[in-house]
Amino acid sequence: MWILLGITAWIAGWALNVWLAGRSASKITALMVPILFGLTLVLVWEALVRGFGISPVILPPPSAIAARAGESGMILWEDFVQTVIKGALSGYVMGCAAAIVTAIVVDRFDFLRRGLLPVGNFVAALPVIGIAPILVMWFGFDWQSKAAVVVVMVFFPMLVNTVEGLRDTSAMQRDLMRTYAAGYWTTLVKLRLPAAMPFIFNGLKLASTLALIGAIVAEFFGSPIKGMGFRISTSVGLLQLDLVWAEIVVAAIAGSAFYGGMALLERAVTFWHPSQRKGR
Amino acid sequence: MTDPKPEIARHPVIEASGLNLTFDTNDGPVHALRDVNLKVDKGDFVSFIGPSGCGKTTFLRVMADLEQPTSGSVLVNGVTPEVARKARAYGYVFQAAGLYPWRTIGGNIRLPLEIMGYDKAAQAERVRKVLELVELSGFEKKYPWQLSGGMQQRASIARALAFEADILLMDEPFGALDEIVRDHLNEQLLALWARTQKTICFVTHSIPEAVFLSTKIVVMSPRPGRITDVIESPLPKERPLEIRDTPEFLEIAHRVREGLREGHAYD
Amino acid sequence: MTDPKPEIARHPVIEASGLNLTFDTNDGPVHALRDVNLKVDKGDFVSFIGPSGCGKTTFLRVMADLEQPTSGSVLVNGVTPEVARKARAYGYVFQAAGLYPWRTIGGNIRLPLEIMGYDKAAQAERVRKVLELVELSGFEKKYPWQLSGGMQQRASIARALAFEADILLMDEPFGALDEIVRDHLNEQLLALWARTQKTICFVTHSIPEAVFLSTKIVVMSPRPGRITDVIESPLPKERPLEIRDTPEFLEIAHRVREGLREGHAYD
Amino acid sequence: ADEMTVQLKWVTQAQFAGYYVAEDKGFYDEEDLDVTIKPGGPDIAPVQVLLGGGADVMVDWLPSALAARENGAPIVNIAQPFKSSGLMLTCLKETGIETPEDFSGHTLGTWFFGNELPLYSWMSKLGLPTDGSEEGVTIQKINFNVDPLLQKQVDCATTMTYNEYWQVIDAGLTPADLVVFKYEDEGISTLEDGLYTTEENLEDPEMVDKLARFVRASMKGWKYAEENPDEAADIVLENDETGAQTEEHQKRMMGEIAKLTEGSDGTLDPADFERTVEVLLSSGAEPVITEDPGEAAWTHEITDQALN
Amino acid sequence: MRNVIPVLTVVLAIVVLWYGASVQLNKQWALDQAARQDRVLSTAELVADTWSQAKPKLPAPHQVAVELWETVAQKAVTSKRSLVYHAWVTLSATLLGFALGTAFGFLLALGIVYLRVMDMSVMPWVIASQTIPILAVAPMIIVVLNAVGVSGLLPKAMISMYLSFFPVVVGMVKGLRSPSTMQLDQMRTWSATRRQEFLRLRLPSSLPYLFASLKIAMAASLVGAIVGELPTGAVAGLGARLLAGSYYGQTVQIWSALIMAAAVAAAAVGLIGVIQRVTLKRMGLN
Ligand SMILES: Nc1ncnc2c1ncn2[C@@H]1O[C@H](COP(=O)(O)OP(=O)(O)OP(=O)(O)O)[C@@H](O)[C@H]1O
Ligand SMILES: Nc1ncnc2c1ncn2[C@@H]1O[C@H](COP(=O)(O)OP(=O)(O)OP(=O)(O)O)[C@@H](O)[C@H]1O
Ligand SMILES: Cc1ncc(C[n+]2csc(CCO)c2C)c(N)n1
Ligand SMILES: [Mg+2]
Ligand SMILES: [Mg+2]
Repeated sequence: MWILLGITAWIAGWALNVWLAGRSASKITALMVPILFGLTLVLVWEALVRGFGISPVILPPPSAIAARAGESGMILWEDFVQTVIKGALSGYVMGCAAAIVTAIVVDRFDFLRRGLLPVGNFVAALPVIGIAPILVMWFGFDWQSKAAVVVVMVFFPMLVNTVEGLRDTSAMQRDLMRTYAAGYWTTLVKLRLPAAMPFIFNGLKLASTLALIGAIVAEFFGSPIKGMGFRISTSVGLLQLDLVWAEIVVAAIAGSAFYGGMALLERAVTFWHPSQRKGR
Repeated sequence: MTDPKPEIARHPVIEASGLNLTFDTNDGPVHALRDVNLKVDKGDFVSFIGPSGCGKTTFLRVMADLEQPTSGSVLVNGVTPEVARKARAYGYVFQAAGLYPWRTIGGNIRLPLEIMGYDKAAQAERVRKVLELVELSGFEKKYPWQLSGGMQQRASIARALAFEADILLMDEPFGALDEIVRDHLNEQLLALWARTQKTICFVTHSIPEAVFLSTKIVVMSPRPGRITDVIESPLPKERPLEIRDTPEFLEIAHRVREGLREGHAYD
Repeated sequence: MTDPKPEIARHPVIEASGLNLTFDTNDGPVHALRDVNLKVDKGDFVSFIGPSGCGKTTFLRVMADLEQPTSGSVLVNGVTPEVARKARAYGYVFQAAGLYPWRTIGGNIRLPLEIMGYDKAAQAERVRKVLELVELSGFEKKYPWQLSGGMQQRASIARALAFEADILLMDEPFGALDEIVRDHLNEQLLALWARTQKTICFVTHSIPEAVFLSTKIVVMSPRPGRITDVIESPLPKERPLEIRDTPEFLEIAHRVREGLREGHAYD
Repeated sequence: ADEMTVQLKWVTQAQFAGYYVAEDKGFYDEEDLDVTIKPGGPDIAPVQVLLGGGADVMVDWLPSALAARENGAPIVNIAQPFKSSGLMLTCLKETGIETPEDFSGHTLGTWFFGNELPLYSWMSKLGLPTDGSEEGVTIQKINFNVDPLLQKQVDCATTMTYNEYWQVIDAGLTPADLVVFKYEDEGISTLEDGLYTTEENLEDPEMVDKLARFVRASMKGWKYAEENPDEAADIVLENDETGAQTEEHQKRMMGEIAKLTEGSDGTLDPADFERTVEVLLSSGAEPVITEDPGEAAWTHEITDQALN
Repeated sequence: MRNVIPVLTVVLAIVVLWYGASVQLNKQWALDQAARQDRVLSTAELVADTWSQAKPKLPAPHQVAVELWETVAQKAVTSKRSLVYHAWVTLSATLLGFALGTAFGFLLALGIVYLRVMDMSVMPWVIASQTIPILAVAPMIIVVLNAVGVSGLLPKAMISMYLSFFPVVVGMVKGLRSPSTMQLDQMRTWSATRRQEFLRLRLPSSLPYLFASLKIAMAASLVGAIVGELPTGAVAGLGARLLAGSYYGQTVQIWSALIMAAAVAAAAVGLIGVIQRVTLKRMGLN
């Protein structure tokens, strides 16, 4: 019965979306379609869990997760502050700033670029789950070690993007600066940094999801007795899967919002870039 | 410039002697410039014409210190191009408009003024003036992509005119424009040149344009890039559009065309 | 095409009547084409000339079913552009060369042939022939970036000629070429046209080019984009380059220039 | 032979010697069982594996088993090979801790997943707040190793008599540098390594029979291991896939384990069960169980059948 | 090759910093131990001690090198104590997951590019999916897959796939949309079918994006395989080594597993780079 309901929900949701997408693209449909898609997914999930009688300690139904989220609002908020605000955000800011500064230095000295980028590639391939315990050992249990993990995670993607961006000026744009006898710093501020913005935002968007994951994963390897990663890892042990999923939902919402915020900022800053302009 | 000038009394504005420039590429060297000699005096309007790849752009770039000659020398106002560049002697209009997309038209024109440290009021005044000159008043707040190709070209010309450089280097500035707009801008440029006594080096593919504008026409030829002819124009400084139907005009045009044809493989 | 043709006996190749096309943009509608009427007969060589933004490209795109008119109709060989497109009636040369960088020159020319299902031998034969026509034999194996801009243009023309479409739509095909090369290609195009009896629609910014090539010159004007004049050329089909100095030629050129000037804001 | 899968609570080590010995010595074969032993780890919740159908029996600790039960997992204790608890709190002597009264102002590291509850209930018995204040203690979650203690990030850390304690010793500290508090001695011990299965399995007579045979063979394995600790350790080592275990450590561990299984024939002592529940309910912290599950959470059916 | 000297210089700088950091991080333990034994360490002794501890906070480079040498070169590759064996276990899951992820990402990108509904509905959720901490969900995925009878290599590969499909979707959507309007219009004037348009235009022009994505996907896939090893009993593989090292405080073992993981990733990514260069060269792109 429930399974049938799930299939119906899927078909109905999809059909509705096809119909909506076929209509003229307004702001509202652009927002409605993904929301409907998500709702359909949730319905199907609920139906399947109930239909197959899956134990709540393996996969709880969305209704139970929502109920739990309602009950444990305080815990979720406290964990959110610890992980997202203290850990992820501070690490994100430090990591991205450091990467941009490094990129400028690396870009200035070609020797460094050729030496650092290949080695950096290798270092970036080190899996977080290996690095996190080490950084927790070095920087202690509190948010500082989470920030450190985030710094390590976001640094390299950000560096690569910025270096790439700083090189993304056309020869003509640079020559123009030369004919004005503009110095290195003037060229940097007036030409190369603005031109690099699309790449920098690419990096910032990528880093926003990495930051959150990094902070949460780092908490698996040591944390004070609060934080989203802490809650997830300990609640699994206690089979409170509804709480685990509530935290995951918070993480996904926070991550998507973070990403979306960056995308909006990108739109505001790089409005001039062809990818941000509609039509021609 | 029909009246003879005392050549020795002052430095020529540009003096190239025995200039060679070779690019090293994977399939061997490309001789972009071979033994180029040229003298440009103050107030000259020099056009460069020649088949694609004959080194016109390269020559302009050498003058502007954007490219280093392999041998020979260029002197600008008696000093090296580098010194001249640092003294901000040039206004350069590139082959494509090359406006910065993140700045408005006004912002683009203001850019060199900011770099050169003009104060705010002077910046605004100059921007207003050059925009008027190229007939773009009212577009100051627009972004480059909101303008048609021709308008972008004009904006980039305005940018080069905004700060008063004595030497204007223009690389096919009117390439993307239709005949009427082109005629109009030709007249404007001539008027500006007559008024300000700038020295202008101008690259074009159009023979009538070259003849109409110049006091001196430099015909170039490729492989290796070299100067094959330098034609001093006998036309008066005052040039209405109708001058293009005069026999003198057609005569010079003919000579340029012949020079050009030699540079090509056909016939 | 100086001899009068029996207009009713056969379908015109292109027949636009009451054509309107409006683009909706953020700052309001842009009237790219307003009440356009035009008849093109088989074997005509039609040039479109007009200021930037007057709708030349848009008109060509409507003919090729790349853009849908807001109202009015276009018939191609008596059918809709869509049917004609599906019947592969067009060869289209775009404003920029637009070669695929991952295919050689030969591969690029072969591409439409592959799509249209020609067999291998026919493909090779046709590629050879058109390469010869645009004087690029020997460059078949080269990649686009190994060619100069002018050669790329010619390759893209060759691509449009390779499959024998009856209608050639060419959007400023010679825009980036210098005068000499341009003259040469003009002659080639005329010869091809005379030989094959194709119908050609040709956009250009050059008045002499339009007059030299066409049997019919369509002058357009912007805001809204519309046809202001259609000039039937009295020039003979046989046209040596020297025809450009004849009084008839200059006459027509003058008329085109006048028509053009009206479309501009100056004087 | 009947197939059977057992999910362990932790990685392959002498803690589970009884099962490996039973397998290696053919005790399972004797009972006509074909047993697969799945090692565990920090990211494996045996209950999930059990309910997901990945195993028929699991080894788990009673606190986490009860927590799972309260969260909707119908699991039941069917045997209890471990009589006593190996948990203890190990403190660095240099911190000045000598008796439980000295805890105030210090940081105590404990494992979570339910293991923190006995500690909380101990602290509430001692009257120490756990909010990190000066008069109270700071409870710190630590992972399953002793690095935080060695690096002095905590003053005391949870250790097992048979494993982590010896890692501290191996790292270079001597027993004289340490002070230990065994949970067993402090009256806060909870039941460790028991065998659990689902209520559904217990309704199936065939399965009950299989489980009884399994428990019988396993207990035989345990008794063999107690008597031949060195051989048992060797068997464990052979079964270690990671190649990370050392002989010295496993032999020592087997010796300690033998002390914990001593005195159990596999039958759960209801008194021990009651004590565990009481400790859990009295912890005062965020409770993992809110009510006494009563007799539904254990059964003697299997052990009774196995021991006859 | 002209990169050799800069790279070596940077590596050298890192090694020097590393040795310095080892002293800094390990000296506390050395001093404590000395204090417990009532000894006083000279600077030389201190440095020597920090570079040779059994369980250092940060092992010195040569300790890691020795461990790597012993576990890579001096053990038969089939031995459980050989790092090559463990690397292979991880690599096999990585490659399978990478293949699955690439295929899935590719299909999704196709859907997004060709179906308007998918374009509008799927992308935000693809992004949201990547904000879920995989380490938290991995055990559940493994259990659920186990419950439906999937076990062995596949569950690990699924987690690799989960991480690796994302860069492929993003890159391929961008790549498949990279042909210019003019190129698409050309195809229209020739009235090419959708299939022809895809094979002859969209696919070739997306290749540079594809390769860039594949490199990221490969690295992500390796992380996924390691994460996936933890809840499968962590019996073998580099993830298992990391974990086992962590229970027993074997920092040297952790670091050598880490370095091995990075080397495997670098090699796999390098291989894609080679394929990329060969393919693009054959296509005449650079
Ligand atoms: N950076 C470079 N590297 C190698 N060869 C170059 C470079 N720049 C120019 N060349 C070559 O030098 C020659 C002269 O080029 P240049 O750009 O000066 O020609 P041009 O006369 O300006 O042509 P056009 O009319 O097409 O602008 C050409 O053959 C060109 O291929
Ligand atoms: N897709 C579009 N959306 C909105 N406006 C458009 C679009 N395409 C063309 N236009 C507008 O329609 C008008 C006609 O454009 P079109 O490209 O046909 O001009 P054109 O005559 O070919 O000019 P050019 O000589 O520069 O090629 C212009 O004002 C242009 O801005
Ligand atoms: C709920 C819960 N889950 C896992 C463990 C981990 N664990 C099980 S046995 C053991 C001893 C290893 O020497 C350890 C660390 C635990 N204690 N409690
Ligand atoms: Mg040039
Ligand atoms: Mg056009």
